[in-house]
Amino acid sequence: SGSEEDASAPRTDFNIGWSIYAGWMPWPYAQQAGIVKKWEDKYGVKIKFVQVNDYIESVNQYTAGKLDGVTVANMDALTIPAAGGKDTSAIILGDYSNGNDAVLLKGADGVAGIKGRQVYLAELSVSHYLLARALETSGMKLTDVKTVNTSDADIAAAFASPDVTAAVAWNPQVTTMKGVAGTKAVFTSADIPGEILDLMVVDTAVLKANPNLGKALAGIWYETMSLMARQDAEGAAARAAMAKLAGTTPEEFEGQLATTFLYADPKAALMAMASPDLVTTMTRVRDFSFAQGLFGQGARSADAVGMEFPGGTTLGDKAAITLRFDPTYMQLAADGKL
Amino acid sequence: MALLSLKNLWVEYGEKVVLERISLDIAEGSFVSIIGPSGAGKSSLLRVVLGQEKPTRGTITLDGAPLPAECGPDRGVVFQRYSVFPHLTVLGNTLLGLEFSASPFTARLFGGARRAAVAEAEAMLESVGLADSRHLYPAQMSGGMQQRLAIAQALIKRPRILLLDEPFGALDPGIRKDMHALITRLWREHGLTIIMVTHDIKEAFSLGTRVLTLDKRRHDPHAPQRYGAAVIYDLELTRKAQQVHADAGADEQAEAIGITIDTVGNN
Amino acid sequence: MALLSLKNLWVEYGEKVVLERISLDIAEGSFVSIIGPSGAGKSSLLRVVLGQEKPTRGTITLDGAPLPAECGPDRGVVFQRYSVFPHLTVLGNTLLGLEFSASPFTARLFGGARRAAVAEAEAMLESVGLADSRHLYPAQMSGGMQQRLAIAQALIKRPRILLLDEPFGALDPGIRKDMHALITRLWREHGLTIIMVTHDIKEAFSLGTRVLTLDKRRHDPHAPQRYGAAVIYDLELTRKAQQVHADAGADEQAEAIGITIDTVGNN
Amino acid sequence: MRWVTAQPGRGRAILLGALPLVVLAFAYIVAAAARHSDNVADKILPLPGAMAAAMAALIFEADPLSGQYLFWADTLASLTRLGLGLGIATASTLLVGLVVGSLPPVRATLGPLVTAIAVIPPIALLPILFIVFGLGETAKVALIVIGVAPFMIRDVAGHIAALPREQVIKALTLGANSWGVMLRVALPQAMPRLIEALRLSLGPAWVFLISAEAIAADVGLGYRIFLVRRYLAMDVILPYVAWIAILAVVMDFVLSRGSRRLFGWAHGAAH
Amino acid sequence: MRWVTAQPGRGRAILLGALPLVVLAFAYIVAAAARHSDNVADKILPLPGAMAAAMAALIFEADPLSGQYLFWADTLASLTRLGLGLGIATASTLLVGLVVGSLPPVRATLGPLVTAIAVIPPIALLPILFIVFGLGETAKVALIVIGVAPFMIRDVAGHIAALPREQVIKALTLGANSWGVMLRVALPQAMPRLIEALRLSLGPAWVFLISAEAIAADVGLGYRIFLVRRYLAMDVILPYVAWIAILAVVMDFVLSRGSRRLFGWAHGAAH
Ligand SMILES: Nc1ncnc2c1ncn2[C@@H]1O[C@H](COP(=O)(O)OP(=O)(O)OP(=O)(O)O)[C@@H](O)[C@H]1O
Ligand SMILES: Nc1ncnc2c1ncn2[C@@H]1O[C@H](COP(=O)(O)OP(=O)(O)OP(=O)(O)O)[C@@H](O)[C@H]1O
Ligand SMILES: [Mg+2]
Ligand SMILES: [Mg+2]
Repeated sequence: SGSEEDASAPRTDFNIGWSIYAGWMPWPYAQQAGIVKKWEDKYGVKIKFVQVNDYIESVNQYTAGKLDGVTVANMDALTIPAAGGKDTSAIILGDYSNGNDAVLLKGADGVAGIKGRQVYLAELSVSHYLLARALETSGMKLTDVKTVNTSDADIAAAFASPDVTAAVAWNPQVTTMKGVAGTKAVFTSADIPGEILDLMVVDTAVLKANPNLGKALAGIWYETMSLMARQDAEGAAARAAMAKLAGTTPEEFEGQLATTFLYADPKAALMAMASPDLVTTMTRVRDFSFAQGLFGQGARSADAVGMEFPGGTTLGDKAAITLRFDPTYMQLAADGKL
Repeated sequence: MALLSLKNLWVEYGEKVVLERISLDIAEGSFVSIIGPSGAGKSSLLRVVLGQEKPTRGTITLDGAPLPAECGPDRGVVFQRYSVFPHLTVLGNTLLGLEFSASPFTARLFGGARRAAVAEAEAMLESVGLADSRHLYPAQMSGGMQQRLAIAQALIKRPRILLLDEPFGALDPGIRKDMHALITRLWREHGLTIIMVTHDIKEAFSLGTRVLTLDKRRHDPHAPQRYGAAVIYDLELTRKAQQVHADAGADEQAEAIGITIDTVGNN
Repeated sequence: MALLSLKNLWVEYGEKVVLERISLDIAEGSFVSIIGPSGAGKSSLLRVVLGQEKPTRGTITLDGAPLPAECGPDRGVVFQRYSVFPHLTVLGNTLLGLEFSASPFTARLFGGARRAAVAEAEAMLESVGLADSRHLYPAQMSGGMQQRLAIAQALIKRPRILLLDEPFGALDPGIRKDMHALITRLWREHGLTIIMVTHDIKEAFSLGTRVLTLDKRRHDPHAPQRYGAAVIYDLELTRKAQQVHADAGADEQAEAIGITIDTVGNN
Repeated sequence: MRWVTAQPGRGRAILLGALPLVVLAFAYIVAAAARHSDNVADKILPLPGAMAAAMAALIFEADPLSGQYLFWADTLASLTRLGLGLGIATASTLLVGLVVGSLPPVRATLGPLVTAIAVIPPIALLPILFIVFGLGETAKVALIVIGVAPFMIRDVAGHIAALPREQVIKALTLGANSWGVMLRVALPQAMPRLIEALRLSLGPAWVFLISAEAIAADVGLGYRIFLVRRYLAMDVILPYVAWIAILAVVMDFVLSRGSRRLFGWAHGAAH
Repeated sequence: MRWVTAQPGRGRAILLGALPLVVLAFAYIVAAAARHSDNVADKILPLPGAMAAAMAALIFEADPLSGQYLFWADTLASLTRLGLGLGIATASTLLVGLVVGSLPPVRATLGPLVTAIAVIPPIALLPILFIVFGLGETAKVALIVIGVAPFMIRDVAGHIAALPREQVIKALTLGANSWGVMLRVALPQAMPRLIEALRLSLGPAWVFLISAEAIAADVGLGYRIFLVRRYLAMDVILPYVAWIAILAVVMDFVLSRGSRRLFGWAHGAAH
């Protein structure tokens, strides 16, 4: 990988990690469909997309410096690399979860039914955040339920067990879990649109030394987006290929896309990133994270990690900014300058 | 009728013929000594009679009925390499036989029954000279002590047929004499039938009522494995059991009847 | 000066005193036979001289210098329970000593050197009567064959000091006589120093130039472990090596000098 | 002294044994210091001070939510699961291993099954395990049992089957029936090997425990490790792993001592 | 015939061995049928037909994207990793186990380290492992090696250390130096045990392989199992697990046969 060497030196070979999620499947598809090759040639870089089956591990690997960039949710970008002192830039706002994450209950119709139950979920993940938001909207607190940490790989199987009556998960697992008799999604990310964001983040130092990496990534992403968004045979073929890569059927994958709000148009993504709503969302996320101890033992306040937004707005410790929402490359795409 | 009867017995290991055409009738109450050169197949013969191995050909009958394939308490054994149980003390090894037969389910004895068995075992250990060592484990004993333990272990069961494979090989002359007296006494008191392999011709003649010599009849120098050993001498001794201790002259007796043991090519 | 010199040696296992106050000088080229009752400590004495075990007290010097704690090719051994290497064939077991010394790095021989060694090993096997069995593994051999293999394995190295623990116990008289001749020849030809434990008094006297008897001097009936064995007879035989085969009468000789071995309480 | 016969004394052995561990610890500190000089907030190789601080909170401060001292609660939960799992595995090894090892017809019947179970990776079958055992404590204990018992059974049964045939024959001539041979000959001689197998299984048992706790749990050493892995809190993970190693080494030591105590005959140098 | 001495013939042994596996398969079909009569769409226990259909696609149809036959690509990738991992583990066991087992001073020095490594659950260290070895093949192979080698080393070293002391003494009197004892006495007698240890390690090796593939891979049997686990596609998982079991049983059989072939002296019944 070479990322262990000086990050601020220019180079041409990069590793980008990805894991299976509806909103991230365009990346491996672009690789297979030759889109990556095209942009690599254009900007004189080599980008290897590395699949990491375990999502958390992909982010850890990025934090450890083994990957130059990774696909990640906003909350995890904050709590893993950024809180770990790794200066990280979010250069592409890919989508927000619009129902892909859900609180599932057996034998209950509303969030109120969750009180007192054992809730199986990947603790400290966006699922935990979603649960907190669900409880909050119904006037409950996290202490009103008992959480059981469950690995995301096993949660579908766990939910099939009659023991388990409440769970929080994301797609594709949610689709599978809804198949269990008597299950209802009582709260989904569609109830809090724009709060669970899926990003492409890269190491800030690497990006600074190699702006071509950012350009190539943006080029790849939006070319793939436009292909994917097409409602014709070619678009369908692309989506079917992604389904295959994700190990599922085109029908199920379409279902997952329906609950994913893809920012296929760079202008829309730019608007979302520049909107003050993002600051509000990130404030919520970091307060939740801090309350859960995700900033580590050393953090004394929610301000421990500094964030920067388009236009110079900051949140938290200005001296220790480690998460930057950087619109430069989406702007180039929007301007057609790639 | 013979107690034990072997008919045209062959023992082979792969290509190698070890015993060929062994036919023997052994009468109840007899004390059969087997001598023969090293590697002749003496131990193999005992293993077959014991039921540990199956002969390649031939039959063995016990009391006229085919010998049960597995061995049981009717046959006792002292193996050539005195194998006692490493996890039991001297006393434990000696008690084992009593415990097995007394209680098929727990295979242990308790209370008075145990005390009686311990007394019996200690008496036996006393007569093999191991009374002082009753709490040692086999690994803490000398070779001769292990051999005596193996003898005590087998004798305490007083089996109908007792198979002994060089039982006194590792013993000094003094203890060996005691063991001779012990085995003769038990043999006479309980009417045992004993088959003993030994290398001591004097011992063979002084203890036995019959002496068998195993050796090869034929030898093919180019294929030494081709022919097995057979019984080449079978001497019924006319002496009575009571005279057993008159062992002086046994050596001369052997020489007189012309036993010389061929040592070539018996492996 | 004595080749081997033991000074006030004690061997104890925990509480139990096995050997006490053993002081001995063994001259180069002598053939020392050790006899004594079972459990007296004969094997223990050999183990100490071999360097396998440390004495509890006392010193051993070899050529005047303290005996090196570990054993090496200067001392050869045949253990009481003939232990040969189970993973090597008869030939492999016999070759091993030649291979070790010839090539310290690969511990193997190749080409002409190997052929010469094989020839030497086969000659040795011939003289112990195992030539036909050269490709057998120990588990496929009889007790006596394993014992002969152990002898061949030790003899081929012609060590300065050879320690033999009942080396001929499992052999029939014929082969035993051959072995006696073999060992006497090698002893004379190579000027070996031999210490041999045996239970055969005749053998002790006919082969040895000196006979030691190990036994307890004192015995405490309430604490049998309290006293160890010591050298109670030490007979320098005046016979010359050349007369060794005149073994007739050795028995009478022993009896004449009044050796009777105490068998009580030596365990 | 020759290397093959040199027997270092007790004190020296302890010293020698500690050496590589000390070297390892030192190497770690050097590496960690190097990383921290590059990035003070490095999470991958925390400095000892950071680990001490992180652990102090878990060891000495009650968790505000549950009121528990997390470190101790984790340890207790994990040890309970491990103890139960290993206990059941040991008991079933004794039973099945004894029967399979001593009775050839049973060996022929169950041997292939045991082999098949031993080689099937239980984590691959988790969904079925969930259905059968649920997601509670049973499932975690069951995963340990399924993970280590087949291995132990094969090892112990193999050892029993390899006992010299003379011993069985001897016991039969002493009046034993098959049951007697198992009880008085095979079982006692299998005991030291059972303990040996248990010692060798400690590593795998911890692996399965941690995997089980990673899958679904709310307390336990493995739970904590996998939970804090989400934010790469190596300052908690490393001390936890070290603690697991210490616990396992202590168990190993106790088992090895216990075996020497109880089955001295199997350990004394025979001659 | 007594049970302890009964030796079922070859044909009968195969029959007996197949019996429990057949019973198990039958029990599965009954359970699956019962679940399907409740819920035709049940995913947990698929019927044989569904499994055959799912597998046929993976076995016989090339993946349109990569042009690979996924089942075979997975098998090849996993077997390569397993082979490499077990190969390295075996080689290092031979080396370290031999040295640790035969040289007491080395045993005193490295024994505690090996024990410590053996009992540390490598799963807990996965993040570190992937950081040290990267996301490539190295990390997966390394996990297998770290997972099974310490166990194998302990087993083989223990076996060597327990060889009768007489053998070492005997070799020294035959002129061996320490190296000679290791090479000609310890090594050949360790070989059958090494194979035995390797056989016992097959199960754990698959566990580690699958765990590693679950985390970072894009091809492999474990990867596929974890990939489709998200959709609870037991119709793929179960045949994959069965396939792993078959592969492992075949390896086990080959090893056991090989050992009998090469080291007959260690298997023949001694008397
Ligand atoms: N490890 C041990 N622990 C306790 N006692 C032992 C140990 N090893 C040997 N002994 C005792 O030492 C004594 C001497 O044993 P040794 O083997 O030297 O006898 P020996 O003279 O060779 O007898 P034999 O003629 O029967 O071979 C025996 O009484 C034995 O019980
Ligand atoms: N498993 C085996 N494979 C091949 N040959 C064997 C096997 N077991 C024994 N033999 C051979 O059988 C022959 C007879 O062995 P046995 O042990 O019966 O001899 P023995 O008469 O008792 O000799 P000894 O007096 O030396 O004890 C020997 O030549 C031996 O090599
Ligand atoms: Mg014999
Ligand atoms: Mg002795």
